[in-house]
Amino acid sequence: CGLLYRQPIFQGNMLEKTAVDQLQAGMDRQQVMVLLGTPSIRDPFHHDRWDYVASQRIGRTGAPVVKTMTLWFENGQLARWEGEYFPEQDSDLAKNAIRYFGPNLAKDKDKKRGR
Amino acid sequence: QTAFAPFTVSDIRIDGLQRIGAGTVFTYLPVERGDTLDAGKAAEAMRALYKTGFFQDVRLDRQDGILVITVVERPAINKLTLSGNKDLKTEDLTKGLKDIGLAEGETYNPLNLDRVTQELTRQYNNRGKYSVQITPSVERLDRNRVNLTITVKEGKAAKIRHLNLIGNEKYAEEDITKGWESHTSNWLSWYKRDDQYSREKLSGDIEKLNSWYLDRGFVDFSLDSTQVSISGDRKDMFITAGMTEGEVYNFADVTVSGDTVLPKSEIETIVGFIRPGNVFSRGLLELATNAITARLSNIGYAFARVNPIPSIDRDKRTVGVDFQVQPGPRVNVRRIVFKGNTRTADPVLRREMRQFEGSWYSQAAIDRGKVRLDRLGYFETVEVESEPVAGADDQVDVVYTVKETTSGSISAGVGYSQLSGLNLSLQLSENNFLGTGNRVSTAVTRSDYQKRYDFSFVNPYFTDGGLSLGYNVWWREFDYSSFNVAQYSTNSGAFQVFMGIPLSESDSISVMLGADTNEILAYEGSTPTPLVDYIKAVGQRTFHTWKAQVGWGRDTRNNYFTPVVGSTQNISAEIALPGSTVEYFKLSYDVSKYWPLSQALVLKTALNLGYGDSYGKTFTRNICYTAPTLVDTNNDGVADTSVPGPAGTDPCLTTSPDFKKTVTAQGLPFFENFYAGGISSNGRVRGFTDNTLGPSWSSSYGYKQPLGGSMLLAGSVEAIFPKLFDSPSARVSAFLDFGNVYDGYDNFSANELRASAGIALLWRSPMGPLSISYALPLRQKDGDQVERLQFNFGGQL
Amino acid sequence: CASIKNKFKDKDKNEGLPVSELYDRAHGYMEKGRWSNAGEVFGRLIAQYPYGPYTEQALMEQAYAEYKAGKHEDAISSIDRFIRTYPTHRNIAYLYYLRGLSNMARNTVFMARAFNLDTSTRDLAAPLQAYTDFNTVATRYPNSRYTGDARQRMVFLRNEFARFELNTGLYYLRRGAWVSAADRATYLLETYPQSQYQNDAVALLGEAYTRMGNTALAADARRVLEQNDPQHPWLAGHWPKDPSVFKRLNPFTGESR
Amino acid sequence: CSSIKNMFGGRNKDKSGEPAKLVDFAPTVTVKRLWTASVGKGEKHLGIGQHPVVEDGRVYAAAVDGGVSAFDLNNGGQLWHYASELQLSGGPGAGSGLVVVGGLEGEVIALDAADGHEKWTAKVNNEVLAAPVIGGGTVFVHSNDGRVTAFDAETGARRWFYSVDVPALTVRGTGGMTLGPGILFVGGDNGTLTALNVNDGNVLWTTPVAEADGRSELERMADVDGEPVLQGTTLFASSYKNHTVAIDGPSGQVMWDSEHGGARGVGVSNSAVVVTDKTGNVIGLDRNSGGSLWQQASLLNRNVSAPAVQGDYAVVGDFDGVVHWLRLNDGAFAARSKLGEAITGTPVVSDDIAVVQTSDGKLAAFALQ
Repeated sequence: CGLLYRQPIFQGNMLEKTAVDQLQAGMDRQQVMVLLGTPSIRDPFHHDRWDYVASQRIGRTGAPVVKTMTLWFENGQLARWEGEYFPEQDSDLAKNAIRYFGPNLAKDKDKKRGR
Repeated sequence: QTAFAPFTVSDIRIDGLQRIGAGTVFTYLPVERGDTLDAGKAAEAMRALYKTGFFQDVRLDRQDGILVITVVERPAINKLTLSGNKDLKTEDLTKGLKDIGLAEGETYNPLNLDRVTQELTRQYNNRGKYSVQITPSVERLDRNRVNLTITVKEGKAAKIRHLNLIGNEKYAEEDITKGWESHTSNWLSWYKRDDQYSREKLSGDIEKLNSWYLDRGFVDFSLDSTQVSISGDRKDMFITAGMTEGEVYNFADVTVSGDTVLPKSEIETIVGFIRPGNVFSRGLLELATNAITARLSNIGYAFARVNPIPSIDRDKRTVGVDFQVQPGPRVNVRRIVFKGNTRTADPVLRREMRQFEGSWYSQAAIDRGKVRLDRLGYFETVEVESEPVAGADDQVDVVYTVKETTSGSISAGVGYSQLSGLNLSLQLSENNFLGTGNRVSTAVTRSDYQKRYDFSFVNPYFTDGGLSLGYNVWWREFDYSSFNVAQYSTNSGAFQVFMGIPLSESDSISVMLGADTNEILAYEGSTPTPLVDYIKAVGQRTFHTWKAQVGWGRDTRNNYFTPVVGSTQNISAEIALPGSTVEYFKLSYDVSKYWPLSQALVLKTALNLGYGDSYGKTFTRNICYTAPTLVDTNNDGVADTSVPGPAGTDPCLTTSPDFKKTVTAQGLPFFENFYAGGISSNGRVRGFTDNTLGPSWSSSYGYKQPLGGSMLLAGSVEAIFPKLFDSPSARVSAFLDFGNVYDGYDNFSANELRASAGIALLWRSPMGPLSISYALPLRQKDGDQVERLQFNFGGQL
Repeated sequence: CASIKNKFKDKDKNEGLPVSELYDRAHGYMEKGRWSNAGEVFGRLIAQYPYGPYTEQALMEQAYAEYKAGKHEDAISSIDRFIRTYPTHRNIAYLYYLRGLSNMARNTVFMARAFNLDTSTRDLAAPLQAYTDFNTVATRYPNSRYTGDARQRMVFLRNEFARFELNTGLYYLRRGAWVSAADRATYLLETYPQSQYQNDAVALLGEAYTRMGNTALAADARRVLEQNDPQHPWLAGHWPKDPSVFKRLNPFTGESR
Repeated sequence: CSSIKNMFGGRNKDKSGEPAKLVDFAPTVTVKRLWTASVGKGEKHLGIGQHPVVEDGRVYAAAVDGGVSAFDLNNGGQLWHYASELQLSGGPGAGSGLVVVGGLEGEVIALDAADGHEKWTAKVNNEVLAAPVIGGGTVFVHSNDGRVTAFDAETGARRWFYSVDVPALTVRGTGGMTLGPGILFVGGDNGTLTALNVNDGNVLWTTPVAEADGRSELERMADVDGEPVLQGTTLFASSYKNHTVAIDGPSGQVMWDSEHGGARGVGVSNSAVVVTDKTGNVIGLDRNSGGSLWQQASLLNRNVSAPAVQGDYAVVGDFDGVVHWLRLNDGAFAARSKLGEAITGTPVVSDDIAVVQTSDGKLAAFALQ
């Protein structure tokens, strides 16, 4: 029933168009990592395949929306990549963060947080 | 130690060993048979053996080819006694000494003793006790053992006699030092100890002085000298601080630079509250930088840093600020780890999380997780840290460290009294039963006048999404209830099922369905006549009710036991469904809000309303009755036996000869009335005995019995002082309670409201929450039963 | 009230006795199962006779007595002191083994067995420490007579850690956080290979991929599972089963599902 | 149970800090109290050790709450009174027709010695506790942050300043100063004695009175708070770290040093140097060699002030407001007189009259028969 509150669930990486556009075949794993960050799924049985999966489930009804961007490597070099990813949505995510999760707690001076 | 020529070691012999085994020495010795031993290696061997800490003296000799090591073992400590220490507890000290290596059975190393004396002096000096004398003494025993005694003469703590700020033209010294921790002796110092000098307190105060001026525009404020001096006899402290205030500066234009990730205009709106022209303030700058870092850390930039670069214009006395944003990498959370939950199961904590593993870092979600754990009431403290993952600069593990505490109450009692004979009672309520997060409470009480069996169970996470389901069932037999409520006894039982549906992070709906039966035994002489008439009007003693209840609740408090901010609200409607013996409904609304006025004061305002009425038919009945007459059967002149009169005429009409009166039953049934007064009823007015406020009925011999009422209005304003006790499990507050119950809203009159004021202590004891209050009635009418000191164990807060 | 305390336990009844008598008294307590008294008397023996044949034996038995008396922290500190003083003692392996036992029993919930609570879902700090202790016994003293039992306990502990990972993964699967579930399964396969829950982890991985719509990886996971455990219920489609409604409404069933 | 014990236990005063009872003795000299006067409310427990100054037959005294007054040395008649709400804690110092006093908020006020009218005022940026020194047309003020500032005596314009570095923890009070021929000798809170050229404040020499070493801040305290005493070309100064030195004025060479001493200063006679240490012992040293002659130990823990020399007696005051006279040759008690509140300032002796100021602003002058 649509009444029950379902907390928003965000999963996986958020890729940026500018970064994905800079992908070129032949890059090694380290260069891809610097560009896109650590992939969320590294299947233990496929060492030459990285899946940048991202999923979002917001609101009270509906299944999560999943978008996967898969990269294949051949002997250590990026061979091909395909898939889709969520478009840039940083600003409205930032706006809604407080609505989803409530206000940030005051940072207490002595404890460094986030580091 | 002779500097001998290098030689090959054919064998090694060790003399002087007592406690330490030869094997032990060999493991630490860097020399083996067959090595060539030169001066360098010999020195290295000496150092290694000294490093073990076992030996007082080590000597290497050579007897043609054999390396002879003579050692003198250090004595072992037989007994270690500490005396004269008041400020530092003996347990903490012994533990501290153990870490340094001074414990019974350890080897005694004079260096450690000297280190300990110095460490203790430093700790006492830090507490302002400058005239402390610590004298360690070593007593030699046989078998190479020693007894250690450390005598401490603490002396009095140095008192701050004089605190003088020089150069503060624009602000008076009293205003500046109001929030300081170090003060000159004042009437509160015996308790607050704020006139005791300590270096940390003073450095904290100096920091406050800096931000006092920097928050008011004094960009050039400089603290020239802070002078701490002590009197010759080390009893008095004198603190002077010289400063130059400089001029007040205003803000010039505010710009944002660097990679702001979000559109620059958004960031500029965040810092919009700093408008050119208002007075410069470092506090505002911090607020702005925190706001930006918080916004960025909510979308994955956990290591975002913002540095405000000021550009000061001396002659126009303005400060332009450029916020330079360095977002750092977008970070993912790899794993969420819980520490310290030795009793609570992992899913109970994990289901409160709003941040998920393998997803981008959101500071708001992580903070929400901490608040939700605080609100469970299972933990005294919850700390959250994010630790970078080795080898991946864009991944962190989020670690929640919790400190578990009692999350329920247990009380058992066996007693005997003439009034109630043998009485046995067991009450257990546990919000985190066996660490599974389920709320279980059961109560068994048996005595002559009362039997009670309750059991209730709630699983707050029946579904993983947070839908809670629970049931409770009870059977009670009351004979002349002892809650100083009206004199009647009841046998009642109920079975209820309830479900809670979350609507949002803080709102939820609760639905309850239940059936209960309530048999009431009223006694003509002692039970108040309105009650007897009510039962007579209804015509039967047992009341069967099918009950349904719907409620809406909102709870935004930041902590379960000691909230400082947020509020709780509940509206609920309870209906006795058609087909019940009496069809009635009860509406209730309660709200309590916490206003954090300052670090040391939180105001709590609470209001509690209740109203009930019946919606079914009104019962009327005529009563025909002839009183029994007293007859002298054994004609000894005394009328000793009563002969019941004839049965009432049926159907009894107002015109029947033995008609007495017509009785009606309407409105809320009396056993569902609201009560007010005391500490544990739903209309809390402390200072009056429980449940005694509102309408009452006195029997012929004048014993007043409260009836409760179908309308309740109660509220309180409470000033809470979180800082008075430094432990999170105790809380002191001063309160003003008011309230009363009325029979229906037309009898409501404001000046019937009772009021009281007093102080209350809430203590989370290992056995359960205990609240004690001492209150003086402010508005009371004669006949009110006053009870100044009251306490309530295990109840709701 | 310190003085009252002294009246009952007269402090110095263990002072000044010959070492053998003290040792026999402590040993007497051990036979009678009065562990904390035994531990105390051993303590006094060590303090009064800091060296000699009795002392080494007393230190070891003190640790054992404290372990049996449930004072796990004291036992561990006695063991550490022994290891520091006699690092090459012949039955040092026993000490490390005892240290593992104390760590394993350290903070089990009071009625854990009575309600078969799943200790793997509580704070794993102490069991992890126990694992390292048993590992020391198994690697450094391979032919000591405790190595066999130490290895078995290591396997048991590893399965506990693996079950914790699996349960947490299942929890995330139910919540619809499929990436979290897949990560937990991968972590289990990489950190605890050949654990009892190896196949369950592969099944969890496959289920997460299926729900994620990643058919390629799901098919590969299914193929791997078919080779390793053809009868696994996931292959037939009825795994993972949600906890029964009865279990969720009855507080006394414990939760080791 | 231990906490209950603490609550009651705290009451028993630990005996170590108990001030010694006064021992009775046969007085060997009779003391005549010439006059007493009041200067105001005095310093109470601000721990300044404020004392008057005597300049050609007049006693000038200031009190933290009571302004500045001038009295005739012999009959104590009040010559003039300068009222002020300021908390005048430093001095006064007198010389070349001026009386200069310093305040707790860094004020410096110069008054005309004749009739006490205000000539000029100036400001330093910390408390002035030590008495200003006037000489050679310049007024020298040593403020609590260790800075010595020189003002022109006529106009109060600032000429130069020199900063003595001050350790984190010091004994209450600022280093006293004395004028030599063209040289200003300044005691420092860091245990040193510095000689400054009067005209431009350049440092001629700096000699440590006591080494400021030790493990804790407390052990490193070595303040030289009392005014150094110049006799001929030798300078005598003493430090809190139980150390007294005689220094050759022009060169700064240490002639002798002794293991006894105290922060509040020295009393020098033609043959002896008298000091009080921090526990209250009064010690007499030989003036030429520094060897200790005698020690008067029955004033223990009575917070004894620094001694002054009156004839062949040493005068000290204590926490109970009692003035003691000790014989210079053997340190025995010679006379005693109860005055009133605690005496923390060093008595001032001129033409064989000793003037003592108590911490509640009472002045008294004594002469010996």
